[in-house]
Amino acid sequence: MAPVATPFFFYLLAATMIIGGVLVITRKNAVHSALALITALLAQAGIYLMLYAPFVAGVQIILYAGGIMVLFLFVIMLISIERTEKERQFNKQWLVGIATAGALGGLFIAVYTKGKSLFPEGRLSYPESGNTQGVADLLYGQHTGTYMFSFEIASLLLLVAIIGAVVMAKKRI
Amino acid sequence: MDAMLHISTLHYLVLGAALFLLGVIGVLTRRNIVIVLMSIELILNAVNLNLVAFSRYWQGIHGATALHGQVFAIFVITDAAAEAAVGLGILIAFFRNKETVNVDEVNLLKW
Amino acid sequence: MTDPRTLSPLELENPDKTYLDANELIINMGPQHPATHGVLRVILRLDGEKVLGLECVIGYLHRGVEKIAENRTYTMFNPYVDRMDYVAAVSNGLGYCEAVEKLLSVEAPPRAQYIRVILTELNRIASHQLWLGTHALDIGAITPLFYTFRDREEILKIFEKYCGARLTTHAFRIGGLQYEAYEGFEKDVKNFVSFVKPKIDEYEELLTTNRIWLERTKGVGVISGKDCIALGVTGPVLRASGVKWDIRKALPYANYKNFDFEVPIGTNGDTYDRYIVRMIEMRQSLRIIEQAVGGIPEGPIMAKVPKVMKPPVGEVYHSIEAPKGELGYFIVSDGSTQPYRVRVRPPSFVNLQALDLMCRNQLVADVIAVIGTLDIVLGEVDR
Amino acid sequence: MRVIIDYIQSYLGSDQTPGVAGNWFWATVYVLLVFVGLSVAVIAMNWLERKILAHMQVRLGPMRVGPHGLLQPIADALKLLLKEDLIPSEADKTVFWIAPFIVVLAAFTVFVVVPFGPTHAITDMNIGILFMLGVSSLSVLGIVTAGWASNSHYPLIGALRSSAQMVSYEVAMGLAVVSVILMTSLNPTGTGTLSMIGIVRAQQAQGTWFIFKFFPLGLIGFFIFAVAMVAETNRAPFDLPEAESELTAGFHTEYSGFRWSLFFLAEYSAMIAVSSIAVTLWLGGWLRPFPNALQGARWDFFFALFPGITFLFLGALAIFSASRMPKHPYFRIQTLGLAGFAAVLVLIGAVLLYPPVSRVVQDVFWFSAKVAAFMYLYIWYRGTFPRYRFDQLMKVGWKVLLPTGLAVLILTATAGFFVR
Repeated sequence: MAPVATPFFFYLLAATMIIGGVLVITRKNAVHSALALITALLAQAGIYLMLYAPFVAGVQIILYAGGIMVLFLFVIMLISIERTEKERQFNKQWLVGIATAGALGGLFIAVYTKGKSLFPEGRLSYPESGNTQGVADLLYGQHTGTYMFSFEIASLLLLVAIIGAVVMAKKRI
Repeated sequence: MDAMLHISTLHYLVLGAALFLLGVIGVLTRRNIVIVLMSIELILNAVNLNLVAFSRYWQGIHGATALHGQVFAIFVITDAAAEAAVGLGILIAFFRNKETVNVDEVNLLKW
Repeated sequence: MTDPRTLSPLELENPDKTYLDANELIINMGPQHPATHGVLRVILRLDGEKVLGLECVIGYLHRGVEKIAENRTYTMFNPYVDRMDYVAAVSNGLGYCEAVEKLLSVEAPPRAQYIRVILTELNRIASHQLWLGTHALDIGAITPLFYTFRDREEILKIFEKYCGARLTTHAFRIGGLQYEAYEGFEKDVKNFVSFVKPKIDEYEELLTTNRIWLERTKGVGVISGKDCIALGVTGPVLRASGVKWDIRKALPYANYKNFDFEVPIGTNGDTYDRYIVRMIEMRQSLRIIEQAVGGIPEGPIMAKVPKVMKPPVGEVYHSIEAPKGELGYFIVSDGSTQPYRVRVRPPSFVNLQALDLMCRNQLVADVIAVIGTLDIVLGEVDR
Repeated sequence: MRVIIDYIQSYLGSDQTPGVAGNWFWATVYVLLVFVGLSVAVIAMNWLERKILAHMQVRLGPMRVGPHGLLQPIADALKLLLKEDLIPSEADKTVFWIAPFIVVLAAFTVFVVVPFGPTHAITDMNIGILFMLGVSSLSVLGIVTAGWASNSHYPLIGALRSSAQMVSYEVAMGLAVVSVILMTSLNPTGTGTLSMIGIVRAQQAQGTWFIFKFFPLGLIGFFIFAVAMVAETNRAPFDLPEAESELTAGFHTEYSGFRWSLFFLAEYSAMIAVSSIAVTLWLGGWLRPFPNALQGARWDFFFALFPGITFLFLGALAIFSASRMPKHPYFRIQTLGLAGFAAVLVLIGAVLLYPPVSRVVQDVFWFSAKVAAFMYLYIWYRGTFPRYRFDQLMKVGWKVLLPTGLAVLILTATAGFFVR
């Protein structure tokens, strides 16, 4: 990819993500929020592609945008939203929340201005190739598979989540 | 201007921090549980973004096989799927009993 | 089985809550809906896709046929009955004519009886073909519809040649027939019988062993024979539930006792059995037609009936086995030229009452299948 | 000017797709070609579906607009564009407005990685098949939001059905795809690939289409995919989200005019997209039949004749039909039109017979021919099968396809382990 395009796409995708994020937390209607979140997630998949993480991007699209968000939409449709739209949208301690978030933001700014020198401005020589096989090696490789055990644990976590969700959502078991 | 045009790891980190903050604001201020859950997804995604950006940074230092950040991002996505499933399950159970989706009306430990 | 009459299918105090799962969803199916066979409106109470209860709203096609009868002479009313079950107009005419004949104590001559039986059985096949096509269409198989319409056309051609009309035939008159069978009538009917036999096999090839068809129809809309009798359900629906009740055999009318045919019955009372029963009925009708067309006697086609009909004071109930079930006419005469009261017992109307019972705890898609399998014609339900 | 021409020419003779080679000009040309080709394919498919279905059902289908109804799709498109675009008053207007575009975007974006030939793809992605599955799964979002935004019961039920259906069948679909990806790792090089072009090349290297690999495992995997893809595209017998006899039109009940036609367009391009996946993964993509058994210049020449001959045959068919048109003056324009159409077909056939052209077009032709076979299957299913009920659909997805898919995956892995 031509280097000129990189900043353009970065700022485009970043702006999409930020706008999407703002819409998520401000919309009254949960479906609108979900759609904004989907846009943000897709933009993030684009950012992953820019970071040469194509596999994560693919997983992001399939799992997040295609799976989790469909689940969200499904649940939003199951429950009534007409009434919640007319209600107060923010809780009583919203001021405290904003203040906390502001404090956290201040912390971030402090950290990033102080620690800026740790990141040498991306002047390193990054390998520009697909690395799906590298990820697979780390996950399942015979000798390099550092995360094989964690992967199995993750599958167990998913199983527990499935059972938990069924128990929670089913009216009569 | 050069710093703006040359996208470095820091740019991604700042973007991640901004998303994280948006998520935190959403979690702390919204009443609707669905939107709170979505804000949690935003937070997780901000973390993921950082992880992948760090992974890229490490590839520059340690070579093309330093992909631990990406693997972690995949784990986080798995976790997000589990969290969404259970969270929405709880939400449905809650809604069935209380006919509301507002967090501040969850004021009973048992019903 | 709880008594269907004590359960209210719908509790409409909480109308229109769109919460699935948490609460119920109320859906108005029809009156404008592709699968309600006309203008039937069904109010469904759903839990997700499960049907908790339903209520039929009818009357969108009400024309007051029974009231019209009170202001028409017996002869004048004859064409009106064709408009009730317009799919099986000949059967309607037969029932009415025989009822009035009973009132007048006349009997149609044998030749007329034979031609009547042939036309009625042809009409039964036509009605069942139309049922099969639309029923398959409701379940999602779009092709049988065109095959059945193609073959039904041949029957309509025979009707057209015989009396000039295709749908609302007005083929019979009180006391016999208006028209002599046209030249080549017997040949046409024989040709049709040999033409349609392989076609019925063709329909069965498409559906009878089709896995999806079996899954969609077996165990769907089950109704027991006892419930059928309690609700007054008749016709193929009753027979599919294992009750051997066919008025052609039980209370023979016309000259059905001269013919040899079997009454098919089912065992499970589900949609598949009703399908099989109707398919066999079509074959049995062909058998009756084959026997009848070979033995049409010579003779007059009209009994001696007065020009101005004044039946003696009294009342009569006459019922026939229409394609859809027991079609009954209750006629009260006050001795004048017009009936004092005509009451029709339409099979579709009575069978429709079983819909709620058959659909409880099934899915929305099954409601469509059950409406199809009941084989209702809204013209007859609303009259 | 010189620079631009050089830039354009620099790609010619490359053995990479324009996206990989980074050539913007050709990438744009390919995007336009794919877009136009897809639109033509959808229009042709519309006509063919009506005609084939009609002939299956002993009727004629469209006959009035143009000879043998050839112009019917265009007339319909015009009608839909000129129709009033209704938005229900209680609908969520923004979402109602966006939903069809989500579906269309998802259906069209997929074609970025579809390999019509070794170099005839817009781009070749490292994660090609993952990208295809992911993006095609996005269309469910459009359907769900369309159903919800209509603010009406039937669309809502249709949307709920479709979301459950598509998410469930994606699982089985994914398992079948993974078994193919395992097969690609049996290359001499020993590394598997997710790239669409890489998968076809793997079939070339291993000398067999993956449908015949580890017989019958490949066949079963293909079968699972073939069932799941019908469910994914909401076509009969899995057309529950738009079951017309139950939900009038399902999720697009409230849509009309242009927006409805977008759903239509998306449905057909999604059909082509999933068929392309099936063709690429199991049926050797652009490879001609028997690329290994029947090698040599003579066989190459023989198979290169097929595209031209197909078009000549279609042209001959059109000429035959034109000769059978009624001779009445009323039909003169239609006869002339059909003859003109035949002439165009014959001309295309003749051009395709010219060796340099036929060499280039071959790959695309074989790919399209295989996809066309799937399109015919879709129509055939629609003419034959009744519709599944929702619980049965779920049963098929979770209790039949998923366990079978898992078994195929495990057996493929085992077989691959021993072969390696």
